[in-house]
Amino acid sequence: MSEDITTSSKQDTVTQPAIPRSRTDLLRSGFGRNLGLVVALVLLCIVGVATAGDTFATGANVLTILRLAAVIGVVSVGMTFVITGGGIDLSVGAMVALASVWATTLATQQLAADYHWIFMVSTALAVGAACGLVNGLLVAYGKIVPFVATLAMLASARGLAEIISDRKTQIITVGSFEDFFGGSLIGVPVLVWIFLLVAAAGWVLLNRTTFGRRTFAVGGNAEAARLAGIKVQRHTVALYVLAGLCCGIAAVMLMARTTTGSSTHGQLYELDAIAAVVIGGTLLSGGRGTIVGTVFGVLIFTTLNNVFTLNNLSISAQSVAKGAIIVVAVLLQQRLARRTTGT
Amino acid sequence: MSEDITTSSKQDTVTQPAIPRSRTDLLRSGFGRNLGLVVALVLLCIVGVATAGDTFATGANVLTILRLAAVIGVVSVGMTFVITGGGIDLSVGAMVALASVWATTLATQQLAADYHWIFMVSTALAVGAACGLVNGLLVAYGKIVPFVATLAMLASARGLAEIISDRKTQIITVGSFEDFFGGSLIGVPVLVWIFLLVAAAGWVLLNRTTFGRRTFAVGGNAEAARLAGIKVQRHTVALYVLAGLCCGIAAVMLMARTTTGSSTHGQLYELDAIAAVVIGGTLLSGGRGTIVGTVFGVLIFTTLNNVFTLNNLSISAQSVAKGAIIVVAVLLQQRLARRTTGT
Amino acid sequence: MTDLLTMMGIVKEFPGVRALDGVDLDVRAGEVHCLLGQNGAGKSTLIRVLTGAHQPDAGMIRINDEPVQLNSPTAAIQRGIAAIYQELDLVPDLTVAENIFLGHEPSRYGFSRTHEANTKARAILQGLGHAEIPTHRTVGSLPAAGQQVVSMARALSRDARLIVMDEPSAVLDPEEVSNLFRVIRGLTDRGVAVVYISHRLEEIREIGDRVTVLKDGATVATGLDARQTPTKELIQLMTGRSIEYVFPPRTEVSAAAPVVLEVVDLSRPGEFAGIGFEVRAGEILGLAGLVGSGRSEVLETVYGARRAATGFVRVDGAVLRPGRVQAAVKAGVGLAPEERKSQALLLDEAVFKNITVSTLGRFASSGFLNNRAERDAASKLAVALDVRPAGVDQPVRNLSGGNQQKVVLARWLLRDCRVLLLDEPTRGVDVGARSEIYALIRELASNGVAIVLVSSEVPEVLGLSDRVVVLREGRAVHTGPAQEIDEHQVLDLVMEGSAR
Amino acid sequence: ACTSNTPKAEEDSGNKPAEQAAVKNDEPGKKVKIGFSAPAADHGWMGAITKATQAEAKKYSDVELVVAEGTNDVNLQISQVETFINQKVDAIVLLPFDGAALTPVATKAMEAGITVVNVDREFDSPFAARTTILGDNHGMGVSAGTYVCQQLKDKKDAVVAEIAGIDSLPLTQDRSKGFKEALADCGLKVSNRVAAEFTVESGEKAAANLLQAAPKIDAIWNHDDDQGVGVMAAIKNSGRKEFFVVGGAGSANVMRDIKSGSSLLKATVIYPSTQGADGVRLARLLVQKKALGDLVEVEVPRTVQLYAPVVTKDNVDQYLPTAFES
Ligand SMILES: Nc1ncnc2c1ncn2[C@@H]1O[C@H](COP(=O)(O)OP(=O)(O)OP(=O)(O)O)[C@@H](O)[C@H]1O
Ligand SMILES: Nc1ncnc2c1ncn2[C@@H]1O[C@H](COP(=O)(O)OP(=O)(O)OP(=O)(O)O)[C@@H](O)[C@H]1O
Ligand SMILES: [Mg+2]
Ligand SMILES: [Mg+2]
Repeated sequence: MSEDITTSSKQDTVTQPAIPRSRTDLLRSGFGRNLGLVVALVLLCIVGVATAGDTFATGANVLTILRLAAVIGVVSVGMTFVITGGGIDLSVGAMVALASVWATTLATQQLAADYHWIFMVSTALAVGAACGLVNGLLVAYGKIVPFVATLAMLASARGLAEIISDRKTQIITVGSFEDFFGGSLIGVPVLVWIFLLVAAAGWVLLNRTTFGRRTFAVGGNAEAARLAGIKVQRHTVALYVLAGLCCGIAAVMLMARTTTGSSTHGQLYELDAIAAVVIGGTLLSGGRGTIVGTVFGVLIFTTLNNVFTLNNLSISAQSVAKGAIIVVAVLLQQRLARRTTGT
Repeated sequence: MSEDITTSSKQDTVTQPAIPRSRTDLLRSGFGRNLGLVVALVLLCIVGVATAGDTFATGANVLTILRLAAVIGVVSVGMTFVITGGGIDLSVGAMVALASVWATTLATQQLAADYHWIFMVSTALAVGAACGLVNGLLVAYGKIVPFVATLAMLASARGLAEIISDRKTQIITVGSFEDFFGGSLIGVPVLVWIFLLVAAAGWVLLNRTTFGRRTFAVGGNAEAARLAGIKVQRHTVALYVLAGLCCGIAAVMLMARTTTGSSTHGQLYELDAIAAVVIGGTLLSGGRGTIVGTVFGVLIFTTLNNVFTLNNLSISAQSVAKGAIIVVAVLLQQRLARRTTGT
Repeated sequence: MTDLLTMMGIVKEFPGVRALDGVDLDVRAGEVHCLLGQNGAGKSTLIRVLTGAHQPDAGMIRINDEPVQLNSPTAAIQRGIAAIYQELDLVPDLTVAENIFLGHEPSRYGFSRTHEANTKARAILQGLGHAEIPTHRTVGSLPAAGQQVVSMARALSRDARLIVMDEPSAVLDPEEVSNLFRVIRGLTDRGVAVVYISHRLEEIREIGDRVTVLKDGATVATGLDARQTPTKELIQLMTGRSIEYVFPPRTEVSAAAPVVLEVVDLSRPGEFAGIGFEVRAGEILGLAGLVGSGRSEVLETVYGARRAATGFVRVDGAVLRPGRVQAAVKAGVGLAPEERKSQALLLDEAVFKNITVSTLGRFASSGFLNNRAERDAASKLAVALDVRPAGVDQPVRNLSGGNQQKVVLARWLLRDCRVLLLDEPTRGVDVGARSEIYALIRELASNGVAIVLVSSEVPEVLGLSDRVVVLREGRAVHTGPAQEIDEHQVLDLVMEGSAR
Repeated sequence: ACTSNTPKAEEDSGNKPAEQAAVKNDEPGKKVKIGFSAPAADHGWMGAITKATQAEAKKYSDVELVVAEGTNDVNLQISQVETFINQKVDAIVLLPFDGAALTPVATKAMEAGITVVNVDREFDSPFAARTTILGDNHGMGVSAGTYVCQQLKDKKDAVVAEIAGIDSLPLTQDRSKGFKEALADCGLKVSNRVAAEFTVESGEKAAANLLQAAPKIDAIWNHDDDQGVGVMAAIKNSGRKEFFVVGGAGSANVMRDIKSGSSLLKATVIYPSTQGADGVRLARLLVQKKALGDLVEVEVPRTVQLYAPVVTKDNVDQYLPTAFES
């Protein structure tokens, strides 16, 4: 029997496409696919240097960009998982708001002041994860379309945040919290470290673990995944919890940045995050996702804002230009990606 | 040959599921599929009557609900086509704003005052259609994901509207325009008539024409549509133009309602419209769409708002309740639809 | 006879693969021209070039001696070319009639004439011997065979001079196939040319006039006589080696072997009723029956993908929780489903990821994957099943239909199952790979796996299984050893109901 | 008695409602049903408006307040007013998202015999409201500019930055215009201008970028104190100290900062968040046909424009009690 197998391996046509395959590898490995994004970002930086060189190319400005990217970046990493798994989460901004409010109530702050700021952080994470859990249960077991389920969460979570905070901006008085999260490590702000860590962990999780592999399967073909023995529903719940957790982290970061918790935090994060994820190359229909692309997407948007501000452009002109630049960036990416694949 | 036919009709297993089949027809006919929506709306009305009977159940209040539904309803009809065809349009609100601004510039109003208000209307329609055309071209020929292409349009169109209007609210001074669109016909406001007409036309177009059939085909299986000789790209462009046109109409309606054109008009209409469409039962992934469902979706949301206003709930509590009600409505619809299909 | 179609030196490159490397094909009016070739030889690609779905990189196409540019499906349709594609190209949410007339809907001023479409569609379906398919039902709710019929009806709905059929018989049972042949003969009598692709040589013999053989994207023989050319020669041309198309010898299943899978009184209203059988370790049980007899449903119910209305399933003596795939998987049951695209494959994922998706745990330590081990294991199976191209890193979408099927099978061969449920495991697989698959299945059985096999090809069921269960309209009408029954008896059994 | 931000008003809407006229007016009268609609509470000041309004209504046993969901969609807000009309409320206190856009429906309400009190963003027709209560956006800009001028009077090439609120709102345009005019008076100009969205988060973002754009700044005017919390967080983060900040709107937080004197925040320009509350009071008076205390005039005036004073360390104690907790 085994000889049958060996006889058929003589088929040398089989080894033929060795060289092109490595090209495909390159492409799939992320570099080729992200080439357009890299080029877009570099172009943006060139524009930045050309128009506001003295301020743009400073270390402080780079850190500013990174700090700005950090919060929405963490949210976008979570969003990448949900979208790759075939869902969508419109409630991220509302979850950030709710988590920030809950973690800055007088009671929580008192606890944090008496013992440790970890109480505030874990409150935020728990709130985010709990909201994510509800989202996940509604989608996976309630069989409600993700768009609708998370839209409902968007309304509810923000309403709840308003009720809890009584629409007041809650100012953080726990000095140790601000000291830790407002600080720097080797010259790089803690917030940026958190972003890097989350992105790295996200990358490993998505690309190097069974969890990630199953995420692709669930998003690519849920029925096939189910018949392949994957617990699709449970996995879906996990994805939304993950997104909620990321929102909890983002809430902590936002609390550190603004020294407040507020029901107005995180407005329109859903659009920003989805835009970053999609520009990065993750398929909105699921089954294909890239953390690296998402990070680039976030950086492009933040750098864009930074360059605009440095140039003192009017907001309206910024909007118009933003639209045009998005289109150009995507077209660029497509052309380059196509060239890499040779089609 | 005819005998062959009879022999092969032995496959009575195939004819066996006859009962479910007719049920399926019922489902497709729209009623069964919309049963849950009808029930949700009726429940909502019962709550309305129970809690604010004297005002809720008056003709004036029904007209108020319908007038509110009219503008977003027209936008949602256009959105239904785009989503059924496998796309999405985030720029609807921005297109409404741009169309309203362009149609109320001094020059246009002068023209309208000198000749006929039709100039304002056609300007709005033309602007909407033109934006839709750009969207369509970017999606169909530029191969940019609809989400990104229309997000770019969202930014650009609103920016442009701000530039044109110089961020000022433009007041309509053409009396004939206000007279016509502010008026009533057989006791029903012109705006509501427009909504009804657009919805009816949309229904016919989607369900009774080759254009509609092809929309389902393009959204359900673009490759199959292409192989069947359908010009998929051209069709996609047409769908976005249609959505743009609907936004133009909505802009006219909003202009009539507010007697203004403004770059702030139509905020978050994209979310409202998508929510109505999706709650109505149109598949976000394309290939399945229902105008009747969309109309119900719009009515549910507007009635909800009305009932809330009448009942003087706390605003934050309204948000929380809204989320819960959306979830309940969808669950209800699913259970009922499932019962109708027998699965 | 003059040549209706001539294709010369057609070249088509995909990134990294030269799918067609100078193919020649000529088709005469009124003939059935068969295309033969291994999985991945380029048959479907050639067809897609012919129908304008792909643009060739080089080569020339002539129709009636007139050079043509087929740069879109529309162009091909206008020249009278219609096709039944290998991968079903239907729109699931449209009705049967709407699918049949997609792109040329009966209409007036743009308004569709539903009634006319339904009437016409009914006529076409009747001509195909399927008057029973309701024209107003959505295609997505039809079983695979029904969808195939709709696909055929669509090709016939155009007034075509040339109809291409890419493995139309893969999901059809013998009865259906003869029905199809009747239709084809009617077409050729009217002077319509048919290009027919199939991996079943018996069919070529029956319906074909001339044969063109493709190998590795090039024409290796053309104009062969479909009836006279010896099978050995055809296989030699296709594969470059000679293969005995035989089933592996059965190994005796001892009566002492434990019963692994036990199905008791399983039923689902409208699908099947009172199904019961036992499979011992090392035994292959075949389920024979016509398309629509409910075989797939039985397998899916055993697997827990559908919930049984009555009855239960026992694996190694323990009752499985009904309606739970998890429970079945945990007990060591595996299902290779019949519809590879919708039920099995992650089309955009690499081949190796598709193969290992059910076995991920084996390549992971505390959740982290060992990519190398994973790829190696997958590669080994891909080579064993002769998946080509052999690189396991490309997306499954780029593989030919038969090779995709092998990937599905590989997934379940990799998993050490106690019970393996195989639904049409060789659908669209070429003769060469087929015998290797048979050997692998038998080897698994002799390692003690209990196997349930569903196939529409009766010889395959009879040749490979130890025992067969014959289903008719959702009921078991015969159970017994495979040796004691032959193809005719099986056909008689499954069709008995048709007399009534 | 109701212009809460004049020192005078502070007294009576503050802790000691002792004034005679007010007492008289406060006596319960005919029941008044008031509808209230405002834009979405997507920032602190707007949230404070609604809260203050509700709190004020609670003080009166004869007032029933119906509050509609805050919205930035004029279409929905119009419908809310229509619903109030259907409900036959006695008065409507309306803070329109866009004054011009709500004018037709407000006119309709007036024609239906409902007393409309326009708050903050002005209608474009005198027939649309019985009374209009306005903050002074232009005046805010002028006050802020004047204060900056005073502080920088000897520095001719001083760098002045501006962090505006939602740029698409006319009120933002008015504020900026006033600021520019006042600066021009003393030969200064705005060298860097960014816009935020009135929220803490957007303030922080805008300020972070601004601080990069301008390596050296002498003064910053920030339009809104709630977004100012974010602005101050960004400033703290940057470690920069070479400038001073002037706020806007006048939140309690900011006033406490000013009072402490240790902050870069040296002053804020008040934009009262009690306009809605004043609206409720006036609506009640109008429906009950009472006169405004302290005025000889027996009718409530058509327009009440509130003053936009500058609050500094010197006078902060006077304003702190009415400041909004954002
Ligand atoms: N879109 C594509 N991208 C890359 N490679 C492709 C693509 N389509 C087909 N191929 C490759 O082209 C070759 C020919 O495939 P084709 O589908 O024509 O084979 P086939 O003869 O029809 O095989 P089967 O009998 O299995 O259907 C295969 O190697 C396949 O992997
Ligand atoms: N999705 C569905 N909706 C309605 N009826 C269905 C559906 N799937 C299957 N059926 C019905 O179930 C019965 C058996 O289906 P099916 O054709 O899958 O059986 P099978 O014996 O496995 O045939 P095949 O070999 O083609 O898979 C048929 O009567 C069919 O009409
Ligand atoms: Mg093929
Ligand atoms: Mg089957």
